[in-house]
Amino acid sequence: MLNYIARRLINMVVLLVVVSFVGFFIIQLPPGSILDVQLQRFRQMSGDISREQVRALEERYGVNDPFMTKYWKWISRSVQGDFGTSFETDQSVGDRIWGRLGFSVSLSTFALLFTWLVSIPIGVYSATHRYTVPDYIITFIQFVGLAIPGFLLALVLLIIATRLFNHQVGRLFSPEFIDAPWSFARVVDMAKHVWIAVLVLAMGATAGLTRIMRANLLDVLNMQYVQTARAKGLDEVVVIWKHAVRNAIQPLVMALGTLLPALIVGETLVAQVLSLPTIGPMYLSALRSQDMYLAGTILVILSALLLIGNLIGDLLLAWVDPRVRLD
Amino acid sequence: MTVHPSAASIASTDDVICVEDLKVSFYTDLGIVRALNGVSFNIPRGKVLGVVGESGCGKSITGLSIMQLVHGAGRTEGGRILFREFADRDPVDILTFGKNSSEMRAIRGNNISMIFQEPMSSLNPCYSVGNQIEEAILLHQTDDKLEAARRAIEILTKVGMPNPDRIAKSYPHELSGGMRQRAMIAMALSCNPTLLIADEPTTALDVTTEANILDLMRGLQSEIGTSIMFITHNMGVVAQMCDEVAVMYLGRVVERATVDDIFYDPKHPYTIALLQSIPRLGRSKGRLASIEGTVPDPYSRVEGCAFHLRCPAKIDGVCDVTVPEEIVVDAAKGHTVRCHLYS
Amino acid sequence: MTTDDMLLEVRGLKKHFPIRSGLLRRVTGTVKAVDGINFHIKKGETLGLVGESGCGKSTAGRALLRLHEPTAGEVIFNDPELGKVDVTKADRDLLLKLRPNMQIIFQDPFTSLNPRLTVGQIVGEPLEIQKRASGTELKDRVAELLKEVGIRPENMSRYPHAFSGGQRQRIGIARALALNPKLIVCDEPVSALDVSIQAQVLNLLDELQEKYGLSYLFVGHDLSVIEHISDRVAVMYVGYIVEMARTDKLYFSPKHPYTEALLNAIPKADPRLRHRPERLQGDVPSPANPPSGCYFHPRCKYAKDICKAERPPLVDIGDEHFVACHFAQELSLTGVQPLNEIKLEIPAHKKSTKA
Amino acid sequence: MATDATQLPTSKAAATEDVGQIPQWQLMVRRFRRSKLSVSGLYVLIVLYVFMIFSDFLAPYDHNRLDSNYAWAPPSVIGFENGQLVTYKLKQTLDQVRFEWFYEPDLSAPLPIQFFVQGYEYRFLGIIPSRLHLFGVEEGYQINIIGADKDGKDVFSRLMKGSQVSLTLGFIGVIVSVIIGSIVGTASGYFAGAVDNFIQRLIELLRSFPDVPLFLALAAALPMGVPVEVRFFLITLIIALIGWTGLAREVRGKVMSYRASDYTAAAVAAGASHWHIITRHLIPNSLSHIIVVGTLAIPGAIGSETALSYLGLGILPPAVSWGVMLRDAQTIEAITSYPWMLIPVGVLIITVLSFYLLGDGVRDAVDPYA
Repeated sequence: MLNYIARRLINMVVLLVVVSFVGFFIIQLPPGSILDVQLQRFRQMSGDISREQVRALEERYGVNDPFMTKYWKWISRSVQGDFGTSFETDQSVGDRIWGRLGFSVSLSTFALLFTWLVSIPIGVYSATHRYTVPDYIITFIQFVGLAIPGFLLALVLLIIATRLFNHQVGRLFSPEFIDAPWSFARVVDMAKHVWIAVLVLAMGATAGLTRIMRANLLDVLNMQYVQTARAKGLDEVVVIWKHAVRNAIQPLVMALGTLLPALIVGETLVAQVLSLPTIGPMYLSALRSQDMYLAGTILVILSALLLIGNLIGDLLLAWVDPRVRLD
Repeated sequence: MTVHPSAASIASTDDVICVEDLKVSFYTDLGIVRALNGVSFNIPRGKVLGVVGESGCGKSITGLSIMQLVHGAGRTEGGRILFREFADRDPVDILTFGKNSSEMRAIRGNNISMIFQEPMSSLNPCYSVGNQIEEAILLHQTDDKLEAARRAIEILTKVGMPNPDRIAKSYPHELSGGMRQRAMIAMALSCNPTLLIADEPTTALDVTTEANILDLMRGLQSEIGTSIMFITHNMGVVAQMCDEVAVMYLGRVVERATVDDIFYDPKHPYTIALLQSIPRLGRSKGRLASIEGTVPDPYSRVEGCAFHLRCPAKIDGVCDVTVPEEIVVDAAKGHTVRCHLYS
Repeated sequence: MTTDDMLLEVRGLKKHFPIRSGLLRRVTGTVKAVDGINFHIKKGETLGLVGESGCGKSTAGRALLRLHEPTAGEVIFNDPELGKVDVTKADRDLLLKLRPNMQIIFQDPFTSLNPRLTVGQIVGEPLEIQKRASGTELKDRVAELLKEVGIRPENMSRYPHAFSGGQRQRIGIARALALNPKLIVCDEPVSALDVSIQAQVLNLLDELQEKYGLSYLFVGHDLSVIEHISDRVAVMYVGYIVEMARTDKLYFSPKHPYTEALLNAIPKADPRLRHRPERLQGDVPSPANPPSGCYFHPRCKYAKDICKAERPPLVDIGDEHFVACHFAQELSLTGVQPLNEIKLEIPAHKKSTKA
Repeated sequence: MATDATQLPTSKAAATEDVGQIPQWQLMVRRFRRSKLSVSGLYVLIVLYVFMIFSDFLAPYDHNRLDSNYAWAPPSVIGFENGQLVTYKLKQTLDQVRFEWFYEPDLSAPLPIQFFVQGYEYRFLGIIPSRLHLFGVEEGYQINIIGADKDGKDVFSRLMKGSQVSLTLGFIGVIVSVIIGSIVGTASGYFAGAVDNFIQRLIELLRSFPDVPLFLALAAALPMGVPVEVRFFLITLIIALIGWTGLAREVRGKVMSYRASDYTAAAVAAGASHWHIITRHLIPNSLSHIIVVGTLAIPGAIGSETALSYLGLGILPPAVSWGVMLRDAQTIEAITSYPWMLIPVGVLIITVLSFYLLGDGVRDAVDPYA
């Protein structure tokens, strides 16, 4: 077991190095840089900039360095926890990212909880009532859920919330709480705002997982040990929830690892619509303005999350299913 | 078709189970499969009844019907299954209980239990062996968890597990096929059932393991006095294990007799052909007598005697028209046969 | 050209599978599925290879056809044209020439036929591969082959899903016959079939052997079937042959304790022969981690100290009876009792009622 | 001689047709037909694609034709007067308070709808030049059957033009990724060993990137200011590049199981070449699975294109796709005041839904026990 984790961790580090390299390469691909935007702004403000000033800026941002040097500067500093300075705002990349990432992770965790709480019972119901009208309805709703773009649902919910309940949603906090220190009232305020985002984020994943749960449970229900459990005289409810669901849930556990990072980045569009201060919109704007250190860092962090998520998924699976031996 | 209760199926107080004219069909996408077309037989108290037949003859469905475990597409369309727990009690018709009714659940695992063919897949991989045995004990016998754990270890010892405490804590995948089948037997016998239905319990095992499991079942059977319905396709196993035999072909019992009569005085052409076609150990080489043709496909309906398509003694105009009735050949020994040759 | 009546000689055949584990996925062990076996098959003869699951009997059958690449050993095949050739060392071209003479039939009739091809395509495939026939010639040959195994040629355009297990097994046999082989490896060909169908297929194999002078390596676990079909039988235990002899010798006077235990374990199809001899305890050891010395010693009631220390070689104790046991000459073991012949006849109906 | 095992009648009520003669794919078609929802999904898709093929003919105007007189014009009112279909000229008034245009059809000024009119020039199927359009009204006026946007562009014409991108880009992207995935997966599963190891490492690396961010990064790296066709091609490539890994893994698994099958062993025993085994046994058997995975991947790919275009990283104006059109529908004001701007969203949802239903049906038909 420890052996397995050690092997996976080494593998992860190697992958992260390669990912950071490839990711950085992709991100610095577009011609031009944030410097051009910067210079534009300077020119508008102070009319003219001297050649020396430009050179100083270039020096500072390392714009004219060869690719390997740029990469090395960035990665060596990143390892020490210094992700460099964002071109756009002159703020430390680290500071900007951590705050938003925190929101993203908590938002996605809520969404994940919601997904599980909803998709497992519905999947179970759907599988145990196969070919009945409710099953068909659930199936249809699932497909509609998959087909509706998240941002649209966000908009519709936004309208419903504003028009029907006269309730200002969108954003994460009411204006009076934005800079307030954490308190119970602030948490309540956040919950009031965040439910739409959680709902929208969870929708697609819920539809998908319900489908998976249904299919798996149908498989498991054909297994001999389910018949054994019935032959013992157990109530059908116990047969399903204790003996069948426990086995059918494994792919969901495995999906857990990939789902969290998927949700974190999946909210990009939704966050745009709801103006949430999460990592997605930030990544997008960094890409647009070719803020390569910021974008690169986010990409690598998200990859790390994905890899960690996969590892957690595998470990959970080993815990849920005694057959999975990790050696 | 009229139903004649045969001599053997008259519900005697000595029978634990008396199945009468049981009919089960499966409604599938490809058509209706009439799995059981009026199955009648009885299982005497404290005896081992072998149910033999080739695949598709309905032997497993019969076992599952007694447990009311036939799934989804299968429907019971007639007949009775009378179960008499004790000789001095009135029989109950199992088919009048709902599949998931409390009455049925009180019988399952407690009065009638079942073991299956695949020891590899009949235990839940997520729970320890001990846990799965205790589950049945807690359900039917006691509420005391410690007592249940104690009894589970006791029964594991009884089925010849070398290290019962350790086995109780291990998971199914850590055990070999033979060990798992022992664990299944332990689970099935944990509540001292009146009847044990064993659906090909040794088919998936190697010969040496099979021999051990058969010895174990025979030993426990004479010790506890449980009646066994032993479903198998292996005539050798029948000869070694059973007291009485019911031979099935296409959803009907075609011959019912004591094990000696089945092997030494078989009546139905199918039984005879079956015995002739098996290579027997220690018999001189030579051509095996084989039954021509194959079992008709399950979606079709055969007129008359189901075996007439392959029967060397078929009577034209009779066998392909009328379904033979159950004929008593020897009332004393309860030997019956469904064949026009004996009418 | 050789006039030798030896068809196949297998010497020291091994097939090991690596086990990888640890931090760097290094090979930390091997599963010795087949661990150095020797046997031969004469022309027109059937050698039965019997053993419990996991003993390596199927792997051996496939390794000698190079369906699994053998780890070591020689497989000398006496080809009618090329003479004696070591199959394990044959290059692509030579192998292509050797293959038609060595064919295989499989256990599972449901997975051994490609569901997307018609019966005609399946049976004709070997002929196509070897470029032996095409067009109408191919069709005629396929029809002939199907007739040979008892399938009507009209079924050529049908797909496997339309056939029962026994019929599919016949189709598999027709495919193996297509190239006029000398040797057919029968990998448990009847163990998935119902008893009545099993007899049909065994009879078919007998007839074909007689007609074409085929040799069979018949792999199986059912000792009754093996006894019926084989001239000689080899018993395998954990990757190794422990006893090999003429069928009647092996069954009536076995010399290896494992053979004895196997024979005793078979449930006899005769209720008057009910007895409970001493049974073999314990499980078959894993070929990844076999015991020391003679692999059978932990379960053997006759085992002595030497059995723990030394693995006995397979030696000829006379009359082509090979045994791998330190005490082969000393032990007196019980085999099969000659069976009470039960006279059974299907009662005939009075002819007068027959139309 | 062996007895004829097939001679015996298996059934008195023999089926009128011989099921045994029906190849597997036909049995699959039959199973597919049983699923009503999936079949209706297929029909909807056929209609959508037929509309796409004739989109230029059906669209009355060029998708970028501006007309400030029709800014935010609602769907035209259609009437029936003097034996012909008519619409009406619009009375445009400005709401001085909210500064919004208001339109009212002038019922006294009917505009006959003309059929098979000459309009802007296009190339049918990209080849045949034509000016023919199904319908239109008198020059100087506009008919907007599903309204107009803020610049007075006809939403219906844009919807039609947009379908040319939205219905093909994701589709082609998936086809490319299916081709790459199948080839790589087959090679990986069949040759095993070092080849397999290398491919598996590569896939592992690609899958270590979270797909959406990688997708965005690649899209952002696309050169600006290239012709629409080039951009279309590049985005297709991105979709293919990101999608193939999953398919390659699945195909590899299937190929490995088919390679281990007894019928493959029988072919090897007869001396078959790698090529023979791959083309005769492995690909035909994997094909149905590949089709299923492909069909189920299309809606995702369509969604990806839409999302990219919506974010301004995909298809860029002046070209139009449904994703581009969504940008106009992303505010509460647009949805509440000009609900017809949601019609493209509706069409998108129906398309994606139909693909899901189709894919689900195909999967059930191919593998009825899964």
